[in-house]
Amino acid sequence: MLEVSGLRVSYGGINAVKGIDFTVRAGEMVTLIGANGAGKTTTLKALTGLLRPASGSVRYNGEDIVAVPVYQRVKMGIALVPEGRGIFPRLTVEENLDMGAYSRDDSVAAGADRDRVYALFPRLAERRRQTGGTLSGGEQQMLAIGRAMMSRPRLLLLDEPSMGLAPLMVQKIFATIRAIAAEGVTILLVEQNAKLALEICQRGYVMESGEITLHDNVQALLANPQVRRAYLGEDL
Amino acid sequence: GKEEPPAPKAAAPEMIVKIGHAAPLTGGIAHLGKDNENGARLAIQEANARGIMIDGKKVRFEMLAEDDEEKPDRGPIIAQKFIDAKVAGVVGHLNSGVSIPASTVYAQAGIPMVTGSSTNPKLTEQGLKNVFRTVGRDDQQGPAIASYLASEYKPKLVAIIDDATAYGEGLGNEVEKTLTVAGVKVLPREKGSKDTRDWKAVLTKIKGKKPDAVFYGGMDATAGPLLKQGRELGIKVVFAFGDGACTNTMKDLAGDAAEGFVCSQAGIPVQAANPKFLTDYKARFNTEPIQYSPFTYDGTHLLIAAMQKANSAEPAKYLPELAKISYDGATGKIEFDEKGDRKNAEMTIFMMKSGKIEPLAIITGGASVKYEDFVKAAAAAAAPAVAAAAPAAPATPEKK
Amino acid sequence: MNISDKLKSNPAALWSAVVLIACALVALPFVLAMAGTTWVRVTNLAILFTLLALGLNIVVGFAGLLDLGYIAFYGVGAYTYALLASPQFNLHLPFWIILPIGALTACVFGVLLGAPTLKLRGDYLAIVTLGFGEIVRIFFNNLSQPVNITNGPQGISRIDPISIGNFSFNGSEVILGINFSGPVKYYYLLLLVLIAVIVINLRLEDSRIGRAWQAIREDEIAAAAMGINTTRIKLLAFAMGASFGGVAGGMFAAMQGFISPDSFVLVESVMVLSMVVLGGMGNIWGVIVGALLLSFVPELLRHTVDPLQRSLFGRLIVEPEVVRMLLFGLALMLMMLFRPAGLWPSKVRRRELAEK
Amino acid sequence: MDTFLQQIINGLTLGSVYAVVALGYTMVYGIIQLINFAHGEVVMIGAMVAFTVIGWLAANTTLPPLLIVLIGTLAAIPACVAVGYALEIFAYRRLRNAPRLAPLITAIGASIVLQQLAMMIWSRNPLGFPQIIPNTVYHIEGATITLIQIAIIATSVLLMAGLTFVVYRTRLGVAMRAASQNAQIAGLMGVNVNQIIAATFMLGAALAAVAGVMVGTYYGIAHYTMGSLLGLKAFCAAVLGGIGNLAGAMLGGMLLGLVEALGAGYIGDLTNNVFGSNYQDVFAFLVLIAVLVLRPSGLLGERIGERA
Amino acid sequence: MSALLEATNINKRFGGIEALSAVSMRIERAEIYGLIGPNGAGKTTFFNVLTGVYRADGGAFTFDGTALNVKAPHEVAAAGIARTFQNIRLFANMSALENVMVGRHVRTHAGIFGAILRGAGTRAEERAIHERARVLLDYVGLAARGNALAHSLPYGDQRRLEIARALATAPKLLALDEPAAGMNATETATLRTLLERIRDDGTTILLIEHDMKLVMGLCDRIAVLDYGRKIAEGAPAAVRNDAAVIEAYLGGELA
Ligand SMILES: Nc1ncnc2c1ncn2[C@@H]1O[C@H](COP(=O)(O)OP(=O)(O)OP(=O)(O)O)[C@@H](O)[C@H]1O
Ligand SMILES: Nc1ncnc2c1ncn2[C@@H]1O[C@H](COP(=O)(O)OP(=O)(O)OP(=O)(O)O)[C@@H](O)[C@H]1O
Ligand SMILES: [Mg+2]
Ligand SMILES: [Mg+2]
Repeated sequence: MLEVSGLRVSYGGINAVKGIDFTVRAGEMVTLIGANGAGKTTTLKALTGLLRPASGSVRYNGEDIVAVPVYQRVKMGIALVPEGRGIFPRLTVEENLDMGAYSRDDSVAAGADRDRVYALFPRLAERRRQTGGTLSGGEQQMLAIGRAMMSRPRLLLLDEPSMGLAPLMVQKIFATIRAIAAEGVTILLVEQNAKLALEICQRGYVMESGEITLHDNVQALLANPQVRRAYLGEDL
Repeated sequence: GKEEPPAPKAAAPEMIVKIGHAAPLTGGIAHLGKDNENGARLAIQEANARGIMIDGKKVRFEMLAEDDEEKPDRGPIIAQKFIDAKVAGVVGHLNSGVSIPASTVYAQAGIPMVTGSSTNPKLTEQGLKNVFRTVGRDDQQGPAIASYLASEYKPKLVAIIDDATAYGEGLGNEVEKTLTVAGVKVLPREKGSKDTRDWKAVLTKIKGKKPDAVFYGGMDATAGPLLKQGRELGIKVVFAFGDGACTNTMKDLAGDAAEGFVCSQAGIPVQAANPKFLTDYKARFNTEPIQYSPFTYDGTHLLIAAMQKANSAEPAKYLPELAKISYDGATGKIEFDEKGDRKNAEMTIFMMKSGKIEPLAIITGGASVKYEDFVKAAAAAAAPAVAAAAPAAPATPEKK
Repeated sequence: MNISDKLKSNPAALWSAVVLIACALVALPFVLAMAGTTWVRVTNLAILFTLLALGLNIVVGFAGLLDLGYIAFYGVGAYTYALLASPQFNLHLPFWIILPIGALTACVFGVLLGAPTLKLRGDYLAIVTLGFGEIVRIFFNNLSQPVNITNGPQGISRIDPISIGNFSFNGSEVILGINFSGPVKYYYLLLLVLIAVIVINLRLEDSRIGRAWQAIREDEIAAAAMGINTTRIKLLAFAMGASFGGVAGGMFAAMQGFISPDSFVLVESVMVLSMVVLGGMGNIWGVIVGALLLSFVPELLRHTVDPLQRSLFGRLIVEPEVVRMLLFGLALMLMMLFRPAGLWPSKVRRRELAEK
Repeated sequence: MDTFLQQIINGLTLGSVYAVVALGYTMVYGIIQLINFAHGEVVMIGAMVAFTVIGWLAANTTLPPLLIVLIGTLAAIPACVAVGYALEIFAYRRLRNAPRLAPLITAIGASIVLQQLAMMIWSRNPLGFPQIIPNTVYHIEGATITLIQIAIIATSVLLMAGLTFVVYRTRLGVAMRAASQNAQIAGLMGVNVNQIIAATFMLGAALAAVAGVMVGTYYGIAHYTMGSLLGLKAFCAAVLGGIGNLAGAMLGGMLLGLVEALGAGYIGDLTNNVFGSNYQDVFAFLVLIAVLVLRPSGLLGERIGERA
Repeated sequence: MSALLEATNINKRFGGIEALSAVSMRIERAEIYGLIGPNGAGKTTFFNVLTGVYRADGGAFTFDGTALNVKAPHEVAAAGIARTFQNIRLFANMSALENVMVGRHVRTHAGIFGAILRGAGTRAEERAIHERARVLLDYVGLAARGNALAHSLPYGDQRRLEIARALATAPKLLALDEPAAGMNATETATLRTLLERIRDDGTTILLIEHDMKLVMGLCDRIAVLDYGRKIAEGAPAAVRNDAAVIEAYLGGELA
């Protein structure tokens, strides 16, 4: 579904992503883990078009989308839950969700999807008239995920969805991600909580200072001593 | 502009004499600035066409036109620019606020300046020997229109409004003084600004006080809306204006409401003095003169005439001639008093009649002559001999 | 690494550069006078505006407070000078007494403006400062009634020139066989003041206070959490900026000999702000470049548009003032479009932009 | 009492004019936090185009006056929309991510250019706006109100209602608001941000055109510098109401209009003529400052829940 | 010796939302005190009230033996409480070093005249600020990044920089709002070492965190908020097994 090759992204002079290759097959759950500043966010931004790659190709369903503007990629089925959530602070919770469905033309079905989001996150239903900016951190994260779901994505990119969430909520959100995947949505998950990520995904890539250094199925990665030391915090 | 390559020499030795003109050419009153400039330009063109000889040389006059942007701090800079370019004299500036700081710079260089539109008395009260004006001072014009109002309309209560500029306020003050002396009550002053378009609030307040006449010191661009709105509010009394709003544009701006207002202009009306100016101006610039162009036109001719008299274009040499000149211009006879102000500046009172301002009366030295009589007298004298029509009367109703 | 960094690492080069620049600055008025004394006057006015721009830079560039009424302080300084050294009240105090009084008065006005506006952010602050500027101007314009203080729109004339003992800055004078015209003398005086102001600015920027300004500009809540008294530090910025404006205003009144409210209108505030932004907000050298540029470009256009048209087309196609204004407007746009952080941005802005 | 009523009518009319111009500011500001300082100039262009069209029609046809004014307005709208679009493309688009004050300078530059172009096209002179609408005066309780005044007040209320509908009830509106808060994320939602911003500029410019016609017909004058002061006052009105907020622009405009009218009408009497109508703007600004000091984001401005 | 911070019956409402109701707690000197609870429980609000960003609707704080009459946030910093922010609030366009130098503001004195005249005292103080900032950068492990702009640092580094900046104010109480958010397990472990070191150097820490492994391993005592109320308080072991806490916050997973 997604084939990335030779992707290179830089900020001014700094190369943040230095020519990486990876693929995500339809229906798969893939995680991308790596230390702070490894370039994970940068990679996701390049996939959604928020950053223009210096070189390399991004093929989505066989089509090179590097030149496709951000807003059209949504219509193609790519959605991102951005790092830092990116809530519209002065839109209400409900309007935020509706923005998620902006690229869709079916308002009735969108309404149903909104109810689904509320069912998933009752806290959001309680706060539906409150503006996004006044939500607590965790509430915002729920909103961001809910909003991304509203576009009925086929490829969902998540950038650290567990950040700032209470343990109970983390479990809930990971369960939700799994449920979303079960509906056939392809998932690329960037996560600092490597243990959790590796537990729910099928394959994983490890990124280090702009390069992909490891790639395997999750069982192998979980067993890899290097991964355990660097990302799972285990003293071996 | 910089020195230009000299034109190909004619048979007689040629001399180039530069005359500067400065006025705002951009901004809110750019149209008046351009009008002033056109006046000066026309005069220079005429002089060149006439082929004037000075000191045995054929003179080609050249005009340097500058935009002073109405900004006081541009005044000295432009003055210096003219001085650097070795101008023989300057016509300008338009605004008193710019003329005053510029005048001291001209004075230091000994270059004469003649303004055709700075009416603030202060300009000539500085004691500078090089400053002249062809236009009346606020304290001449104000009394004229005020005494006309007082004698013709016999108001008991007059409202005065001004645009809070040096010109508008100055004129308003003079009108107020004269009216008060004449025993007319004056309402507390109301003010707008030179950009005010909405006068309704002020007019409503005035309406509540039921004055018998309204005077406004300001330019036509603000006076037009003021008049229009006054009539809309149902104020039926006479509106009077100074020269700033004594234009035909008032008809365009105020529509039917313009009918019947009175206003004053310094000098005698161009159609009386010099209809040729009107036609030439129109022919040359394809537009009607707006306001002060006859005064800058005269100012320019004055400089040239003084040079001819002195047979020199050296400022130091012709300045004394300028000071004691007597000249029949488009705006009547021009002589300067010791301050550089125009002596016995005639004032003409106009009224808007079916879309045109028509002269009603000429006022000199406090006496008012009906326009028809004045024209008759002038025709009889076969020249606009104003001095005859109204012998210099020292008892002017000026400030107490 | 840019030139200034290189110079810093080489003291000998630095000093020779300083000496070179100093000589150039001393010789400048005479060079300019060859092209016309008007250029000296233009330069003097440009220096005045540079002073203003540097003052405003403290408020806008350092502390990040948008001020659209800055010219009011210039006005306060100018009127203070005019009232204390003119026939208006028949006071003729010497300038070294008046300038500090002017600076102090402006400073008080700065605090007066600052105090109620501290809670406001961004454009709300801009509007309040704009209003303040207008209020001050309206008072200048109307305080001729009921008691005549400012002489209203008529302005105050015959203001004393600056003089030290018998040495007046007005009029020409021959010293050591060289003819110093009035504008040239003022040039040197202005240059001295400018240098002092630059030094003060440089020191302020690189100080505890300067860092605090920068911090509140970046994030006021975080700055407060770090123990910065944001109220005080903002007021300090307003006060400092205003004082510079006051000094510049005093000098203006003395040089000009006549002031009226027309010199302190909103457009002038906007102009000074443009100088700051166009040059490079927050960077002292950038601000100076901006001020000089916006002072000189219109004058250069004034001197070139007319002859250029004549030499190109043989006559005037479009009136020179129209072309001048058009070009000026376009220049503002283009300079900003191609150097959005200003012509010579501060380090911070440069870095900010590199990332985009 | 008729004087007071009259002052209210005066204030409301003036306020309506401010409000329509302020709506244009608020729209644009709302979406890209940019003071479109050239907006006043767009109003001026609107007035000028209408001046030309109305003048020509009045002289050369026998259409009924109201129709002529309508056609004039309809002609001014596309002209202003084009100018608004051009401003966005040439003056602002490149500066979307630039330091905040950069577009302020391009806006000033653009104003100068627009003014000069208008001066070249329509001359330096103040132009008498063709006064073809019979200025019927109605009397209520001793106060007067003209047909044009009624039309101005009604139009501005309608425009605000229409805009409110667009912004809060349509897809375009939500997209506008979303883009205003976080353009990047709005893009991620499928919003073509450039298009939305351009649309906002054009909408604002269309309002400016209407405002231009209003001002022209009401005051009977058009001049190439007429936009600056009007724009400034309207911007103050927008801020007073809470910039970015449509009802705020309306309220701010009305309030400013009323304050100016009542200020001019009553300061003199209240202060025993120590201060007069010359302090009307001081009074207006003091009210503005007082409001902002008490409510730092304007009367109806959204308090951005600044969370720490 | 009395407790370092004592909060009594703190109340805060936002419109209809009771963000804090009658929250009381005592934080002893040189301990690490954890504040946990579900999202939206009011933890950050407690910080905001404590540091003067918001005004409490009721209740009182006693800090270091005296009543904390918070008038403005900067006074809180001066009193000895420094904080970090949940959504990182660095001075984004200043370098890392400058960020920390700003932290020294509250403990230094040079004023406007000092800055202009630049006397010996001012220069010495400036040097000291510089010196201390370098030491602190080194302390949090950012010695090499001193010249980098704050916003270009990776997330984890930004968090550490915030801590260094807070430490520069020489606080008695360091209040950290989710410092480990966005860090992976290994980085969190490093952070833990840093926090322990800070505590051992005598600074009390109030810690909001959702990383249970960190909280349980690090804190001496923990309070749990839910819907603005304190539902539990005590040693990690006790809190972790509290039924109400499990129900509201921890869920099935135990770290
Ligand atoms: N706006 C920027 N300007 C300059 N450099 C940047 C910018 N944003 C990120 N970087 C740099 O690019 C590199 C990759 O950053 P990125 O945010 O992609 O990392 P990440 O893997 O998502 O890290 P984290 O886990 O902290 O989110 C880092 O070294 C970072 O410092
Ligand atoms: N400024 C505000 N206006 C309105 N409501 C607010 C405001 N600040 C916080 N709230 C509300 O108060 C409640 C507590 O918020 P707070 O940020 O303190 O939660 P928290 O415990 O820090 O949560 P998290 O762990 O998700 O950060 C939330 O429901 C939030 O929506
Ligand atoms: Mg990241
Ligand atoms: Mg929180």
